Amino acid sequence: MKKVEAVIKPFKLEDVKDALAEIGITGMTVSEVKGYGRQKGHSELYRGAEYVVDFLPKIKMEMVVGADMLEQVVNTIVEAARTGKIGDGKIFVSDIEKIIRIRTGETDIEAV
Amino acid sequence: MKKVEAVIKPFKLEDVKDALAEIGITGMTVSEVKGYGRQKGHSELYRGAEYVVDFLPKIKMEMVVGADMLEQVVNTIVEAARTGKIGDGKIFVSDIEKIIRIRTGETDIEAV
Amino acid sequence: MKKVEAVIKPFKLEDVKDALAEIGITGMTVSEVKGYGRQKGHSELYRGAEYVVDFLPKIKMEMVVGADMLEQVVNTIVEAARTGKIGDGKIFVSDIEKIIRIRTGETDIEAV
Amino acid sequence: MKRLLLVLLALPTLVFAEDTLSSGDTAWMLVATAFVMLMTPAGLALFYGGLTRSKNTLNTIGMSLGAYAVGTLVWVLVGYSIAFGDGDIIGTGKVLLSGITSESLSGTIPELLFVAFQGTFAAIAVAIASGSMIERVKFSTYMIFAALWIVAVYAPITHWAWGGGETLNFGEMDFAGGTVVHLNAGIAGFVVAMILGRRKDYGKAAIKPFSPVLVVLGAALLWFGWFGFNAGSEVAADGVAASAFLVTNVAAALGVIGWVALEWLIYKKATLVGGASGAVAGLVAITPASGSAGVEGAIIIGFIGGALGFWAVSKLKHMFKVDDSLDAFWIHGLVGIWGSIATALFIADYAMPEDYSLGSQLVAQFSAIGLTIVYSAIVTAIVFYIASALTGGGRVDDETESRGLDETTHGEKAINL
Amino acid sequence: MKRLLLVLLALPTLVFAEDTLSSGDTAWMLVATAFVMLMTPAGLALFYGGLTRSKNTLNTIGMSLGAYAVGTLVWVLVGYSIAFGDGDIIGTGKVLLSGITSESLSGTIPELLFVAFQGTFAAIAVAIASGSMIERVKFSTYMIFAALWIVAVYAPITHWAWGGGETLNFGEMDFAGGTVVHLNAGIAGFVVAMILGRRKDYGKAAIKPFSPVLVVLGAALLWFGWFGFNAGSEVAADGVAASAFLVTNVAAALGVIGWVALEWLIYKKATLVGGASGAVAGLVAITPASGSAGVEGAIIIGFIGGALGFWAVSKLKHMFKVDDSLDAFWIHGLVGIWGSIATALFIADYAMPEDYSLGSQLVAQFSAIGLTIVYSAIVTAIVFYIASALTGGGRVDDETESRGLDETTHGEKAINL
Amino acid sequence: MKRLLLVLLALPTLVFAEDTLSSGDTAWMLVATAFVMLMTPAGLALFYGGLTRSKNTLNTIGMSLGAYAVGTLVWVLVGYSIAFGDGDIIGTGKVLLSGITSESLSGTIPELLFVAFQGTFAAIAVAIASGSMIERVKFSTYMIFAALWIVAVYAPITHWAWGGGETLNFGEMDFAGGTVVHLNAGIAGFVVAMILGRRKDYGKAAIKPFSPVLVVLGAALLWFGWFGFNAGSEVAADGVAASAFLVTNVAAALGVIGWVALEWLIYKKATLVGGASGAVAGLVAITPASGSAGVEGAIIIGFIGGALGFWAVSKLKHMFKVDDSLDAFWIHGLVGIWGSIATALFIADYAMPEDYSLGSQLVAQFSAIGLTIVYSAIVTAIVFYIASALTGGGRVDDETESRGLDETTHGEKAINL
Ligand SMILES: Nc1ncnc2c1ncn2[C@@H]1O[C@H](COP(=O)(O)OP(=O)(O)O)[C@@H](O)[C@H]1O
Ligand SMILES: Nc1ncnc2c1ncn2[C@@H]1O[C@H](COP(=O)(O)OP(=O)(O)O)[C@@H](O)[C@H]1O
Ligand SMILES: Nc1ncnc2c1ncn2[C@@H]1O[C@H](COP(=O)(O)OP(=O)(O)O)[C@@H](O)[C@H]1O
Repeated sequence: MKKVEAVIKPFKLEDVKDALAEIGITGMTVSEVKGYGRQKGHSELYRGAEYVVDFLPKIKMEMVVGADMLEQVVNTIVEAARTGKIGDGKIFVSDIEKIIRIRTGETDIEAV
Repeated sequence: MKKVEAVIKPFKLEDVKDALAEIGITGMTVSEVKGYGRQKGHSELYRGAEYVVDFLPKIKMEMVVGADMLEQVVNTIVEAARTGKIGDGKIFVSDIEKIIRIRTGETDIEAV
Repeated sequence: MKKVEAVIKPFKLEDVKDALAEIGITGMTVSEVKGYGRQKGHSELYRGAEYVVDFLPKIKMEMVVGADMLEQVVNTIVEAARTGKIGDGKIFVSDIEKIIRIRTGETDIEAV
Repeated sequence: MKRLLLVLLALPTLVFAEDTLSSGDTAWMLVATAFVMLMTPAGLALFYGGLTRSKNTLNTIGMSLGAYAVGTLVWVLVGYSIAFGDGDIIGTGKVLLSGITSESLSGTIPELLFVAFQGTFAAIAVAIASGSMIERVKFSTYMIFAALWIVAVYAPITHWAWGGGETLNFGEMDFAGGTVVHLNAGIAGFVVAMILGRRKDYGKAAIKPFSPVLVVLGAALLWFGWFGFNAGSEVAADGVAASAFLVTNVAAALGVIGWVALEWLIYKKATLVGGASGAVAGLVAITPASGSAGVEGAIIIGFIGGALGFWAVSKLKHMFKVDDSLDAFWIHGLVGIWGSIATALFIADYAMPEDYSLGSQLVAQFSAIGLTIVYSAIVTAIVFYIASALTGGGRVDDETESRGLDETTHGEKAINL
Repeated sequence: MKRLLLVLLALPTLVFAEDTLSSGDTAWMLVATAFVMLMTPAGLALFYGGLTRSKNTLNTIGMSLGAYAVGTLVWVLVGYSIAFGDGDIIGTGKVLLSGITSESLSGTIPELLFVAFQGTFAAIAVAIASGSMIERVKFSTYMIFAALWIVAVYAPITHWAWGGGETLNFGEMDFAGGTVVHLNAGIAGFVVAMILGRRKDYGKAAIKPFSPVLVVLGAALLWFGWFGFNAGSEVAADGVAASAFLVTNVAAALGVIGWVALEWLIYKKATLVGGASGAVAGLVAITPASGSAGVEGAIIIGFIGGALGFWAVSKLKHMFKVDDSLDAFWIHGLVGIWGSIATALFIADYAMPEDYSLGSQLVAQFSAIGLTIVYSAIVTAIVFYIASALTGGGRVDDETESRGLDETTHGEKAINL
Repeated sequence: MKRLLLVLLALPTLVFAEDTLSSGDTAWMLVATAFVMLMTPAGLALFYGGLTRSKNTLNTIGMSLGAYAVGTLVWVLVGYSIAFGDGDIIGTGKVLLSGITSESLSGTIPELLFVAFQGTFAAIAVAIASGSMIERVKFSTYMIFAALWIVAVYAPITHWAWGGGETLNFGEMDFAGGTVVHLNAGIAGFVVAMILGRRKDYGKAAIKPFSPVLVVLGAALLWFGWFGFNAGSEVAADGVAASAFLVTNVAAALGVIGWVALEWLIYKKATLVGGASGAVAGLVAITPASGSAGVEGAIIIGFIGGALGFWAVSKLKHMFKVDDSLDAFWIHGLVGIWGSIATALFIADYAMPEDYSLGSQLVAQFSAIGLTIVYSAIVTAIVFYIASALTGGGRVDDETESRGLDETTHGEKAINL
């Protein structure tokens, strides 16, 4: 099984989730993160002082999928999350050794 | 060394932490995440309009443990986090190549 | 490619980020987490009742780097994040199979 | 001798009202003015700001704060003169409060205080209208609009209703501004919402309010301030003010009950946003009637006000395509119409004029409603087009809309944890 | 001639009080009523809402808002008649304010205003009691309880103390409701907390307040409103009102100091929740004494009020098994008893009645305390059982309790970032 | 006969002011006092608390709450006696309000009310100064400082300006405390900021305010309370109070406009923090002039006040090395000086004294400014060193500073989600 981590722009979350649902991915875990990259932050003001916010709000999606689904999942995310502008984010793929579903104790591919 | 990631129900955090402490696991990192899965969200109201919240609050626990402890850790979490109802969450296990303790520079198993 | 996850003290974030920027690491994803470890939490009061907060605020930095950069990155973080006091945090290294830059579709080392 | 004196002291203040300052009335009106002031940069700001998505909360609050600042300036410059100067169709002669000194009286209170009191009404009217435009109107456009609108829409309508104009005064009973303020503002909001078009994700994305805590706090402050609004409209601390106070309180309470009761029946949920909105709806409904309704009237007016508000935003609204974002029209406009009608229907025995005719009173109410709708709709549109033109278009670009105006226009975030 | 007149004007208003409306007194009472109103849906709502865990913050706020809405309705329907109608054990004759017009006076102010003023007391009393029940009582049960409690518990006790009843009036000095409102509410809360049982995780989980910021803001608004509560209880803008205002302020300040000083000594922490709670404790303590205590008395009453509150919730409370969640009993009930005793002990020279006997006054204070405890405890229990029965049990199910009532009952979240 | 009486009633209250209580004036002053009270534990607490980083928000709020509590105590103990007792350089004879009863009058209002009113000024002055010290001053040091400062700095300066002292009264026009309260507090804050030194990360880390929502709410409550501050300083409900009310409102509005307009020109952003700060700057500027300026004056005074505030904190401040964290000096001190000068420059026709000489008035203004700066600077420093010595150093250790005082000193967090 593979773990796909995608860092995307916050307002793309709904689109990506819907696109993944269409290809049958219904399990995922999402968190709010801050990203630092080529995309430059915006400036904020504090009582007449301007400062640059270099961490930008991003959404990290994590989902573990069977190896067979990997390519489809990655492509789906890329398509749904792309705006073509800098800061669209990245996808990281890594290996997962084992999955356990807490409720049932099922493991591995049945637990996805 | 293995990394154990567990996505659990928020109100189970204390129980799981205590159970892990009993088997000697005292290092872990926890974050607030939102989960999407079989468990359906609840509906919220906004001025007379009902909408479904499909991301549910979950807690993600991450801990890196020696390979020898892996099974015990997983079993402990499953036991402590289980309610038997849908949405209990999942555990993912993956490989960690290296650990460094920042304070001392110790590495690997001593650093756990 | 390698994924470096560092759990550090929140007030060290700026220093670590700057130190990494100096060695050319400009992509990273940061999140607010709570840590549980040897460092003991502080106590909070609630209307005359004292309770111990055992989860402490920490920052988790995640960055994926080429394998060649790994050592330098780890050393840089250790140096910049160390205070010498308990609770300085840890660094975990794991393997990443694949990276995709969403904007361009570039993969792997070009996508870092 | 003693007797005589006491009788004298008890004489109705009416007779000599023009001659003497009453410290009691002045005390009350100082406070009432402060109360109404609080409604805009605190009450409405939090009520609206709490209802908005977190990425636009500050922008929404800024519109209320800005409306109060700009409205106050415009009011002393020309607004008061138009509204309360001499003249039939339009008032004149008091630009920059010319001729008014600290000795000038308006009834038993200083005229400068009356100026301040009425100014708070102008400001809140245009702030109410902002609720229909949020999350997409340009901040600069809105600020210019606010200034123009008070001059061109609010001040003339006030003049006709309360300022001494005769030709366009139909004898409507509007004690504290149900038509002048609420219906007027509701119409203005609706018209601008139509011109602006809907938010890009309206009806698609789930819109989560930043914080119902702020919504309730805002509503509580509005309720508090509304005592100044309604009981202050008596411009004296007397039995009518007391009656207005009581019925205002009762109608607000019933507005809460009306809204939440229906919500509970239909959705099995009792929301705080609903309770707060119901309070506002009840308050809007009682506003024109507050000087004349009794407690039974207040119960009915408030309950129906709350229930109508709920029905309007949960059902009726969806039959229209207009994105009246925070429901300024439905809660202030529609419920304001109900209030105006109810004013003619529910009059306390003790407030009933001797020669009262329900029929002709209803005609008067509808005439004023009609005039307000037509005039406000047309002139609001004109004024908004001018404001848009002056600021290079009245709507923000798509990226700004999706990132939110707090970050883009104000460079700030509602909360930094 | 001039002299004569001035003497006349300076005559105490008492003599002719029944005959004449005073615009000064009316102005003050309009404001005082608004101040007390603000205490419930804003002051107490935020104070309690901020102390609650985030998953129940809105529910807690909703109980205050709902109590105010329902309380206002019940008060004008029957509460006022029971409390201030004619009769010895119970008042009658003023259902739906029958017979009261905008001309009716109550002393020097319109009776309708007195109705409104007293109504705000009824509402806050039952809202205070909600603090003992939060995080587990059903919202619907509480709302029905609130209505019944005002009728069956609050209105009769008020009648005995202030409404003209004689048989059950023991001559207690209770200027602004230390016994009538605070002790009464504290007892009611405690009894319901006993009936409901403890929260499942009470004493186990760390209970973090949603936000001490809201707690302080709530306390500040309570303090502000309390000027209306205490100085308003004089029902006139005079020297006694001024004295009540001053001692209220001093006692609140000393409450803060008393609580935080002890906390600092014992825990080496000075919490904001403690400071805010101390202010409330000081205010509770001075309430019955506010018409008679002088500044030295206020310093002692407030300081001990704050210190006692701290000691009660941090030590004494844990000797009982009752989960009085937000300490309504400890802060309003216990400290309220202290206030009643202190009222007899600390009387300013200028307020000291000529024939004052400390002994018999203490008997009067304890008699009223005793009656209130017994009556309130018994009838509260009865009334709560009725409310439970009408709503299919008074406590939410376990899942609702662990997920929180905001999500389950209200379908909302306190804050959406 | 009737005529005669009416003439009598209309006579200016001045003549017999010492003899008679006016219920109207008393009503207004009861409220004005409550309004000013609200400014400290609510208005300023939120304004400052919202501007602070989240890890120190509660500490900042605690300083306002604590200042109010301690200030109130110290005021009734000795502050009032020093400020308003008999004597030239220093007042005496009213320790613990000795000799004052509920019958004592101060003009047309009870003296006890005057005590309470003036006490709220003392408390807010020292709370304003706290803004310069936040995020590093020890809480205990500050609390002791607050008590000492009111006694040694605030009360004497008040005595010279308003309390009857003659030698050090230069005839400055300072209607409501521009110099006494704002300049004084600004200087005090600046001096302590210098003594404390800068925050470790000042100028390095991006300082994000906890919440602009709270900042605006705090400013709105300050604005509201300032009506009591300024119009209450007339100590009567009359035409001058009305004029003070109106110009206060106008200047605050123009302060918003002045600050935001400049910000928009320079940064193309219109911040809420800026709008709120502008309101405060406008209010500070009008304070000394509020009894004499007319509406045109208020427009100019407020606009320049806002613009000056912006320029001071965004440009001028950076030429100094002092970490005046929340700009107490720049907004209250510098803008306060502007207000004092402007008071002499902009006098409404109707308020212009017959024998007015601008030159000698300016001398009077500058003399009072100079005295206040010198005296406040020196004695504040002394007093702060004493407070530091008593608490083992006035600054927290480095770890406390970096973790924040909320966690370390108070054991609490501003918000627990
Ligand atoms: N090497 C990396 N490791 C971890 N996260 C990264 C890395 N590079 C980029 N990111 C994440 O991806 C986001 C987008 O990257 P950025 O360089 O701004 O734009 P783009 O994806 O268009 O190249 C960043 O904000 C950060 O969260
Ligand atoms: N494939 C997955 N990858 C990542 N997270 C998952 C995945 N499937 C489930 N989760 C997480 O586990 C939580 C529980 O899953 P759910 O399907 O709701 O119930 P159950 O665990 O009982 O099957 C989800 O809310 C989500 O956070
Ligand atoms: N085994 C582990 N797995 C995951 N996170 C850990 C582990 N051990 C420690 N951590 C994280 O590192 C932080 C610091 O660890 P701690 O034991 O307190 O101090 P130190 O790093 O000085 O040994 C913890 O708060 C926790 O977030």
